[in-house]
Amino acid sequence: MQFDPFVIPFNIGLYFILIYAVVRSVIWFRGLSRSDKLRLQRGFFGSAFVMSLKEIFLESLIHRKILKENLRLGYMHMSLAFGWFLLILFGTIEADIFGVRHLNAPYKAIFFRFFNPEHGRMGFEAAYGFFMDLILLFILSGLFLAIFKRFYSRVIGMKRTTKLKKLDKIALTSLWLIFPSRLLAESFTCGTYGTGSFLTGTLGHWLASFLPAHELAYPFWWLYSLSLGTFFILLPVTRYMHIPTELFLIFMRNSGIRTGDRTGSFAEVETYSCSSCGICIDACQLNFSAGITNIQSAYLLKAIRNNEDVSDIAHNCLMCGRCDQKCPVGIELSPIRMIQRRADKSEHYFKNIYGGYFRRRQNVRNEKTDGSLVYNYLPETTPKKADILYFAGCMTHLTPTIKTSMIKILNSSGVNYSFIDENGGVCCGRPLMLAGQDKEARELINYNSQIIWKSGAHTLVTSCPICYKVFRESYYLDVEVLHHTQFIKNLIDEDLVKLNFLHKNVVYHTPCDLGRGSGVYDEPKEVLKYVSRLEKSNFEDENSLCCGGSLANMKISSHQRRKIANDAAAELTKMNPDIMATSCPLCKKTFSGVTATRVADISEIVAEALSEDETEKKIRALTYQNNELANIS
Amino acid sequence: MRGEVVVIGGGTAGMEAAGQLAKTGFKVTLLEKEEVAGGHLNNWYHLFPDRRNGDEVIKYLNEHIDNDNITIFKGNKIDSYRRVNEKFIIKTNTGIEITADAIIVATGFDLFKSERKEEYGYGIYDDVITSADLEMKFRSGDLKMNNGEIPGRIGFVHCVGSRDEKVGNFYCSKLCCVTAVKQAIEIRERLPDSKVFCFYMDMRMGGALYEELYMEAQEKYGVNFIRGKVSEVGESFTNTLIVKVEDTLAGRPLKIELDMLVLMAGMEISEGSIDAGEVMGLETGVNRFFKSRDNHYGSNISNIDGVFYAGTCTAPMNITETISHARAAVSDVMNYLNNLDN
Amino acid sequence: MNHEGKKRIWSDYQKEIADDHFFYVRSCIRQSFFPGSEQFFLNFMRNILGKDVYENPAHTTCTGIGYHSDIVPSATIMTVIARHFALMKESGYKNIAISCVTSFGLYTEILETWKHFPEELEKTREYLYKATGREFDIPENVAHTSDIIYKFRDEIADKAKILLVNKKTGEPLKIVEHIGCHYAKMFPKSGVGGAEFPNVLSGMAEAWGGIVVDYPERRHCCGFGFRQYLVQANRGYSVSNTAKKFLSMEPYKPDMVLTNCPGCTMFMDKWQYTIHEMEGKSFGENGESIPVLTYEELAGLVLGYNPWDLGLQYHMVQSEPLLKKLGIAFEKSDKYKTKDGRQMSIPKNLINA
Amino acid sequence: MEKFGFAISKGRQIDYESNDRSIAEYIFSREPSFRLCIECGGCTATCTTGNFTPFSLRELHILIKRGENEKVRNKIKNCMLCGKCILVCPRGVNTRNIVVLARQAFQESTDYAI
Repeated sequence: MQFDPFVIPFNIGLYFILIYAVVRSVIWFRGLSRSDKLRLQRGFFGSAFVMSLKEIFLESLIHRKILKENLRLGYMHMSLAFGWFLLILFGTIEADIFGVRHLNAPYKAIFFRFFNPEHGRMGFEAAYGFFMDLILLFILSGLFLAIFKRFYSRVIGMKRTTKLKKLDKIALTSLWLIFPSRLLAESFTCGTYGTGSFLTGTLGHWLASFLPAHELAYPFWWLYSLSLGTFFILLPVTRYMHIPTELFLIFMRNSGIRTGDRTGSFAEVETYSCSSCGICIDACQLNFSAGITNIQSAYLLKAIRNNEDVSDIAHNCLMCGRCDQKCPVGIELSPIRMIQRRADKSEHYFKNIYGGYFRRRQNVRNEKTDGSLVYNYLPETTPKKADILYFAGCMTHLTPTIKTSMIKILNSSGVNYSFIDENGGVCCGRPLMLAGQDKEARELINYNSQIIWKSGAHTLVTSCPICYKVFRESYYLDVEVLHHTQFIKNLIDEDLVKLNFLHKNVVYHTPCDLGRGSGVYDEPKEVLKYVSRLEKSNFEDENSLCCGGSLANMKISSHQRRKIANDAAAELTKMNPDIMATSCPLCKKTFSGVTATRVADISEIVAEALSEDETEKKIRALTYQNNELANIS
Repeated sequence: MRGEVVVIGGGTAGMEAAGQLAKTGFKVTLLEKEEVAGGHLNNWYHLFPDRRNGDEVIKYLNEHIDNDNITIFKGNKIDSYRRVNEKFIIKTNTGIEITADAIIVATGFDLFKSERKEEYGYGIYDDVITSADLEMKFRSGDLKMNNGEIPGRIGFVHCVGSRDEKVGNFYCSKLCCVTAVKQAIEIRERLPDSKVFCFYMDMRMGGALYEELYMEAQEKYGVNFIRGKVSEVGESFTNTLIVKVEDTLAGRPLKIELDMLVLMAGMEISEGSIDAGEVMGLETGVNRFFKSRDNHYGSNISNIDGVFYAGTCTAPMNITETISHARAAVSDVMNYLNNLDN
Repeated sequence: MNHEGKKRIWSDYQKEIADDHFFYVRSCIRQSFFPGSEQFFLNFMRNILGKDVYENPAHTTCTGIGYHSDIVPSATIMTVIARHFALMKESGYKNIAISCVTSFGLYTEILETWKHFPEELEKTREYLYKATGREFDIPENVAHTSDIIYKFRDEIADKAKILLVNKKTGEPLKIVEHIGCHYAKMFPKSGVGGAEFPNVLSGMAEAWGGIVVDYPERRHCCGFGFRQYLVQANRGYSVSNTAKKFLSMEPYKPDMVLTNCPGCTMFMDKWQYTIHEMEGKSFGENGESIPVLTYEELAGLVLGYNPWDLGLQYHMVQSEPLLKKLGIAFEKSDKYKTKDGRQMSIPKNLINA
Repeated sequence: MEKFGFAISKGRQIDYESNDRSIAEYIFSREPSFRLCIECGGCTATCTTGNFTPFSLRELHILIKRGENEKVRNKIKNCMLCGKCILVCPRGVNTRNIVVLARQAFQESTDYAI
C-alpha cells in the first residue's frame, strides 16, 4: 500500500474543489432561465460541445487571444495553464504505466517520484522522465515571468497590473510555491537515489553533493502537497476561480446563452471568469488619457464578486466598448456594466455567505414612484406621410451643417422623405438608458415609435449613432433603420446621387456606437473612398478610439474629457489629413474643439461632392418613383 | 531743455511719474498732503489678481523716488498758482513757493463714503464694514466681529457708490468686483468654516486673470454669488444682520442672515483733486473726475497747457493701469517741454 | 447697534418746523377713525401751549386716496391742493400743519414737482383761477403734525403726568415705531431724521421714557397700499404685509406700536383683528394683540388725559393692557358713555378687551 | 375666510435660513462643477425638453441652490438627459450629472422620509 501522510493536504484540497465545482455548477444551472436551460441541454449533445472543447483548448490552455494581443503575457499564461495540464495528463499516464498497479488515486500521479524514487533509470522510462522534466521547465519559465510581472509589469509589455486583495496574495504565493517545491522535492529525491533527468537529476545530483538530500526531500514533498492543498481550498474565493469557471462560460456561450439586461447565472459566470489579466485596463482611454485607474472592467467585476457598491464604478465609463473587444475571455463587459447601472435602482443584489464560498440573493426595495408618466407634457403629433423618415437627433441640432448637408443630399436624391424632428424632436431615449433609467427611456421610445408608425415610412434614417443604436436595439419598429452613412452608400449604389471626387486626404474616426456598438464599419469608409482619398490610422474599426464626448460617462470632468479628445485627435491626425471625417455629431463637436484639422461629418463631405444638375435630379426623382410603383405592383 | 516739474500727489501715480522724470534728469518737486507717501496703497494688504503683498509695490515706488533730482514736500498741497509766461509759480499751504515748467496732477481718488448709503447701515450696525476696513483686518490678522466672535457668514455688497444714480455716480468703479472676489477667497482661506456670499449686479471681470480668479472662488472656495442689489440691511432679534435682496436669477426676493457685511466702496475723485482743480481751473467731466483732452490719445492732457494728469484723478484705475498712465504722463511732459524749446 | 451713528444721520436731517401760526388741515381717516387724536392736537396746541392753530371749514379732502388709486389725475389733485394753499393765503397763514401722512406726502411731492417743473405750477395757478377765481402762495413752512409734536416733545415731557414705564417692573416701555411710507421715503429731507432711520417718533418715545425696538421689517409698509386695499379680492395682499411686520416684531415683545400715519394706525390696528379672526393668531404677549396708538393719543396719555376722551375705545385692539402697564386709572363703565353720560351700545368681539 | 372674502396671501420671499439646502450640498459634494454655473441660460436655450414645456435647467439650478426643493422635485424629472446642455455650457458644468444627482437626492430624501 503506497501512502504517506504528507499527501493528505493535497487530497483534502483536491476533493474539496471537485465537490465545490459540482455544487456551484448545479446552483448556476438552476439560476438559468428556462430557455437558457434548454439551450444548455441542446448544446451538451450538439456541436456546441465539440466547439467548446476546441475553444477550451485554444483559449483556456493555449491562451491564443492573449498571445495575439501580447506575446510575452500570452506565453506566461500558456506555460502555466497548458504546462500544468500536460504535467497532470502525462503524470497520470506515467503513474498508470509505471505505477505498481493501474488506475491510481490522483495523488499517486502528482507525487509519482516520491513513491517510485528508483523509477526512470534507463530506456523508455528515462525518455519519459526527460519529457516530464521538460514540461516542468516549461512551467517554471512561465512562473518566472509571472513573478517578474508582479514586481515589474512593464517588462512583459503591460502598463499596469491589477491590484490584489489579501486572499489573492496567499493563493498567489501558494501557486508560486507549487512548482519550485515540486522541483526541489523531486530533485532531492532523485539526488538521493541518483535517478531523474536533465533537470531534476542534474539539480538533485548537484544539491546532494553538499546537502543531506535524503533528509531534505521529505519536507519539500510536504511543502509541495501543502501549497497544492492551500491553492485548491482558496481557489473559490480568489480570482483563480476563473480557471474552472471559464470552462462553464465557454460551454454556455457556445450553447447560445447571452448576458441580456438583468443579472443571471450567465452574467455571474462571466463575472467569475475574469482572470484580472488587466488587458481591459490597458485598452481603456480613461486610463491612458485621463489617468483614471480604478474603474476599468477588471475592477468592476472584482467589486461585483466582493459585493461592493459598484454604482460609482459602473457609471464612470465611456461605454466605448474597447474592453469588450479586447477581453481574451470574451466576457460581455458593457452589458454587465449596464446591468449594474440599472441595478443601483431596482435590481436585487447579492451577499456573500460561508466565508465567500457561496452568495445569497437579497431582495431590495422597489423604486418608489407614483407611477405617473414623467414626459406626459409631450404633445400629440401627426407626422406627414413619407417613404423615408429623417431623424437628425438632438446632437445634430447642435451641428447644423450635418443637418443641412443631409437635407441637401436628400433633396438632390429626389427621394420622398419627411424630416420628423425638423423643429427639434424628442430624445431617442438612449441617454436615459445609459444612465440606467430604462423606465423613463421607455416613455420616450413609445412616443417616438408612435410618430414613426403614423408616418407609414419604410425607412428611418438618422444622423446620430446614439439614436441609431437605440432605434435598432430597443425600438419595436417595422421599418428599416439606417445610419445616414449607410443610406448615402445605398444612394450611391442605386446611382441616385451624382458625386464628384474631392482631391482631399481624409482619415476616418469610427464612432463607438456606430462601430463597436452597432457593427457598422464598412459603409462609411466606402462612401469616403468614393469621394476622397481615405487614409489609414493606427486605430481602425474595432480598435478605434472614443472621442471622449460620450454621453455614457457622467462622472468625468470636462477637463478629463478634453484630455481624451486631445489624445484621440492627435493619434488620428498624425498623417496630417485635410479632413478628419466622422459620422457622429457628438464626435464632431468634441473633436472640432481640440484639433486644428478640419473635422467634418461624412454627410458634409458628400454634400460638398454633390454635382448639382437640376435635370438629372428630376430624372432621378422620376426613376425613383417608378421603382416605387414597380415595387408596389 | 528746461526741466522743472511739480508733481501734485504722492500716491502710486505721483511717485511713479516723479521717479520716471527724475531718472531722465528732470528736477522734480513732489507735493504730498499726508506725512507719508504711498496713498491708498498704504492701506491695502493684498493686491488682485495674484494676491501679492501691496508693500512690495510700495517698496518699489519708494526706491523709485529715492533720487537726488526729487524734492519731496510732505504735508503740503497746492494753495495758489499763477503763471508767468511759460513758468508756473506754485504756492503751497505751508507757504513754500515752487517754480515749474510743467505740472503733473496725480491727486487720485477717495473711497466712496459708505455712510451715504444709509440703508446699508454703515456706522450704525457694528458688523457692517467697508472693503478698506476688511483690508485693515487682514493686515492685523483679526477678523473677529465687534462682539469678539468669529463670523460664520460674511456677505459682500458690490457696487456701493458705483453705478448708482441715487448717489450721483453712474460710472462703474471697475475694481470692486475683483476686489470682492479676492477678499472672499482670503476670508475662506482664513476662516475655512465660514460661508461667503457676494451680492452683485454684474460680475465685471474685465481684466487679465480676473475671470480665472472668479472661477477659483466659485469652485475651489465655494463662494456663493447672488445676483441682486441689496435693498436694505436690518438687525435681527439675535443681533445678526438681516440682508434683503432680490435673487434676480431666481426671480424672487431673498432674505438672509449674516454675521458680517462688507461694502465694496467705489471710487470717487478725491477732495484733494477737487481743491487742486478749483485752484488751477481744471475741467471735470460728468463723472466729476478730471476731463482729459482726448479719451484715446490725450488721456493725460488737461485743459491747461503744461498741466498733465496721472492716475485715478481721471478715472478709476487699478495699480497696473495707474503706473502705465503715470509713465504716459511723463512722456507727454517731455514732448511738451521739447516743443517749448524749439 | 451704534446709537452715535444714528445721531450723526439725524443731525443731517433736521428740518425747519415753524413755531406758531399754523394752518391746520385735517385727515380723512384720522378724523373719522381716531377723532380723539385731532381733538387732542388742537386742544394741546391751543390751550396748553397757547399757539395759534387755524382751521378753515372750506378745507376738503386732498383726494390722495383717489390719486393713489389712479382715479384722480395729477392735474386735478394739484389744483385741489393749490386751493388749500389759497384758503391759507386768504386766511393769512404761511405755515401749514398737515394731519395726514398721505396728504403730507402729496404736498411735498407737488411742491417738489413745481420746483422742478415751474410750467406745472403756472398751469395749476391757471386751473385754480379759472375754476374758483382763487390765487395762492407756496407755504413758507410745511410740517406734519407729528413734526410739531416732535418739536414740542420736551415740553410734553416736562408736563408729563406719567412716563412710558411699566409700573410693575419699572422697565421702560418697548415701543415699535412705524412711520408712514409717504412721510419721508420719497423726500428724506422732508422728514425728521430722514427716511432710513427716522427720528420723529423715536424722538417722542425716548423723550417720554420709553425705548424703541429696531426690528427687521421696521421699514416695511403697513399694508394699506391704497388700491390693494380698495379691491376686496386684493386685501389678502394688504393683510399679508401687516402680518409680515408683526411676525417680525413679535420676538421683541413690544408693548405698543406708535404710528404717525392715520392709514397705518388703522391698518395695523384693524388687520390685527382680521388676522386674529382668520388664523387665531395674535402677536402680543400672553395671547393679547399689540395696541396701536397715534402719537397724539400717546402724548395725551403722557399728559394724563382720560383714555376714553382720547378715543382709545375706538380702536379694534383695545388698550387696557397698555393702560394697566402704565398704571393709568380708567373707569371701565365710562368706556362707552357719551359726554352727557348716556350709554352707547357696546361693540362685540373686540380684542384685548 | 368666507366672512372676509379674501385670505392672507403667502409671501414669495426666499427665506435662506429656513430653507433646506441638503439637496444642494448632496450635489456639491459629488459634482463640484455645480458651483461654476453663472446662470447664462445656455442650457435652457438649447434644451430639448424646453422645446415642449417651460423647463429651465438654469432656474432649477438656482432653486436647488436656494433650497426651494419642492419647486424642483418633480420638474427635474422632465429632463431627457439628452446632453445638449453639456455641449453649450461655457463653464464646463457637468449638467447631466447634476440632474441625475438631483433625482437621486430627491429619491433618497423620500426614502428616508418614509
